[in-house]
Amino acid sequence: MIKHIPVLVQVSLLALAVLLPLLKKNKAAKSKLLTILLLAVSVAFLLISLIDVQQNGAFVYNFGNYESFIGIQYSINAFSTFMSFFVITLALIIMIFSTKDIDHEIAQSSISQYYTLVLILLFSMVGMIYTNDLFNMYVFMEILSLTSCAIISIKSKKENYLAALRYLVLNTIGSLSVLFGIALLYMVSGHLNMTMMNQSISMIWQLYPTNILIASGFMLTGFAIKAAVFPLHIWLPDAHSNAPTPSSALLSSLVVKIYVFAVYKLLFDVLGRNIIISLGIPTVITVFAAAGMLFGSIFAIGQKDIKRMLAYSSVAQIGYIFLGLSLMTEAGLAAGLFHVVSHGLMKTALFLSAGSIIYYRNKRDIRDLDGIGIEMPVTMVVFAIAALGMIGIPGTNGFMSKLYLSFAVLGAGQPLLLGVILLSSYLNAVYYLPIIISAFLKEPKSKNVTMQVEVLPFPMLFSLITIGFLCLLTGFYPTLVMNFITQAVNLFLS
Amino acid sequence: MDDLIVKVISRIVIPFMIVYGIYIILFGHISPGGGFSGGAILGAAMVLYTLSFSADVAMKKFPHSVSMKLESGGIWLYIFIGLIGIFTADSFLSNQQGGFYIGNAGDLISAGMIPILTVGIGIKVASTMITLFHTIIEEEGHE
Amino acid sequence: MKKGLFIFVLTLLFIILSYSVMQMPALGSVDNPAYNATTRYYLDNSTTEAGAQNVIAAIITDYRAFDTLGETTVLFTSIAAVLSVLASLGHHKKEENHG
Amino acid sequence: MNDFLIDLANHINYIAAIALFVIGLYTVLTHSNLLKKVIGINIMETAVFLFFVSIGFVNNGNSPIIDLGDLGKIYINPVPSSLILTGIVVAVSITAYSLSLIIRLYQAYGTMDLDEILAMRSEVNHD
Repeated sequence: MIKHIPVLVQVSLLALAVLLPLLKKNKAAKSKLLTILLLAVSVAFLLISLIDVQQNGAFVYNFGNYESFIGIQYSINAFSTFMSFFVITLALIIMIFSTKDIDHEIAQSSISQYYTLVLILLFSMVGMIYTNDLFNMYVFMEILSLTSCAIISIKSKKENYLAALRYLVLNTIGSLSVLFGIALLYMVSGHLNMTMMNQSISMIWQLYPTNILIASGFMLTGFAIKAAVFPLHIWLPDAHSNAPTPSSALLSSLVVKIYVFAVYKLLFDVLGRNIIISLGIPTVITVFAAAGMLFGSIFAIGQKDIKRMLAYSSVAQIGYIFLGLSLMTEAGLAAGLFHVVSHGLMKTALFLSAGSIIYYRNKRDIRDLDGIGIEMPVTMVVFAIAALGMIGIPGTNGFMSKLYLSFAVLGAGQPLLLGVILLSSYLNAVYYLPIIISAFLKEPKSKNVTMQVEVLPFPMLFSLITIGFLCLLTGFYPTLVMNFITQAVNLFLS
Repeated sequence: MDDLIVKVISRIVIPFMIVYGIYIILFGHISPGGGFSGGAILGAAMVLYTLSFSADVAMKKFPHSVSMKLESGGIWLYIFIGLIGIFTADSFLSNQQGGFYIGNAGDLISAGMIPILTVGIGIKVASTMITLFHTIIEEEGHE
Repeated sequence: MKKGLFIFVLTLLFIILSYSVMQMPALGSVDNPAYNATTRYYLDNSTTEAGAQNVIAAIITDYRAFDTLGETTVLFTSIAAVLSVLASLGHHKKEENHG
Repeated sequence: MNDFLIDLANHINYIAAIALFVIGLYTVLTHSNLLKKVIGINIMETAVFLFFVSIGFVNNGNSPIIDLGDLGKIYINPVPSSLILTGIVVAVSITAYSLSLIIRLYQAYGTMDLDEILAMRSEVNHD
């Protein structure tokens, strides 16, 4: 039965999502409870699946028992089991936070709908991680883009409608580019299964080099729009800053990363490393990644709204991931994937603590945060841990991913990029450190504030502390994550 | 819109549309058609009804609570059929190996799970079309 | 001005793409790479294996049935999304706060 | 010249699809009316569908409904057609959702023009 766990987990997410609208009394409370319960059970089952793959090796799951070139296939290996475990665990933490926070953000009648949309979002993300079929990936990608817009527009404000519509338009253009690329690849390979495609493309790619080049150009552009790579990030600040806090955390730490996984799959599972290098794609990615690392941070410096600043910071961090990817070496790919995990944790911590500040004090402006560390010590300690990680202070997971990335850059013989990494870290310090300093060291504007633990609802405190702990844990013991990522990278490069 | 000619003609046309839609869905596995096209025709019949009579009348015939159940029911049917495959053939969504009755190609009752899923899809597509149309037209009414 | 720039860039894109499309496999030939063993398998076996004369029905609801589950989910999502946008304010007009 | 024309005739569907794609992209990029942007996206979707379905076309091929009496028939490639069925459904869903967003935006701002909406927003921010 263990081999069915990924499919069963995924299908149960969908089954609960369609159940929620039919609930009668106490819709909101029941939806929250059922979602949390299902996610907790899913985490347990995915852990079993992860351990099983570690012990008994990877395998493919054929739907309907058809052979790989006929039906749809899931590849269940170290990469997909670990990443789906990571995604669902992080989603569970965010959802525990959301149980209290969401009451303040959206109308009571749409809370149940919110959880329906989140469950479908998770369904599609898990599907995109597992699938080994290019068209199946497109279908999940469309579900993902619809739901990720819907969890923004559910907060019934006009800014949200505009942000969601712009996100939707760009997302759709991205999806169409990807579909166009799939059509071009299907035209020459005649397969949709990634393994079969790789085999036939490696045989015929010299016959149709333009096809492969244009297809990879279209698909990378499409994924770059969705993953907010630097010049195509224009939708991201509006979308991520206007969304309800749990949605911001989900979008910034998970949804964007799923498209990074899609790029990994496209480049290494479908096309193969040799073809990519001979087409000259890595150089292009390096340029955009480096530009994103610098400009994302520069834009973030000028922001006054805390959530908007975090959104721009995401643009810079996506640059780090793509920089690791573009090196095309084992160390580079591992550094990129490690940063996916560590940035997911850090950004969740930052958004959740920013959300707590908004929930508790209703302050969004960075200049109003003087002395907030005395009013809300737990929240601001978690914020400080994650922000120091973003800057790259030793002991945090952010430091470890920058260390891996620096070694990878030096190993690939491109010391110039090391300068870019250091400069970007310096820029991160320019906008994160003032917040920490003013929060803990400046006098609060209102007098008679005494130091005491803030009275946040228990679920919010619980998820803040958990995520802060996870940030430190992966900082001190990076091998916990790196162990799986090394296996995943070996799968991609084999 | 309140027009006698439109009302009378749509009263005549709508039954034919519904029968045609059901035919397209049921014969999806032996002739051109299937759940999506048939469902779209069924949906179009109801849209015509809404347009020629009024949105309030149509919404009484097909209220949101019914469409909600059809939506969820369609997906549950699909998942349930898939789960049968896990127990009988050790794989999600198995048809022949899952023990469904395949029969002779060309018969109405043949092809295992294909007609069942097609009917499910057809109902779901029809109800989606109608709900989308009703929701948007309802919003216009509030103006 | 902006329009002229877009027209220029997009015309360039059109010319480049059309030029490269000319080097792709021709339209309608049976020797196309896409018309391979997989396609023949579907055409030959759908009547016996899936029992359906309509090959497209066999593909979407049997061979690639999981795609269609995703597809019905897209329909469900669109309903959920549209209702979350349109139905929410209809009953809560007063809760809207401008700011 | 003759070779070029033959090449052109052999790829005419693909070129038409690309032309539609570029027209759709132009509509999305230049028009500030949101409804026209959605129409542009629909044109782009049609272009990609045309391209995909053309891959499956075979000269003198029949539609892929197997004729049990005549086994010698040639059929077109059924895979692209069945994939595009999925694509069409996705396109409908996206159009419906974006239209509902546009209805809400129109109610909030009183216009469907993106430039005007952005101008209104920046005025609010400056106050």
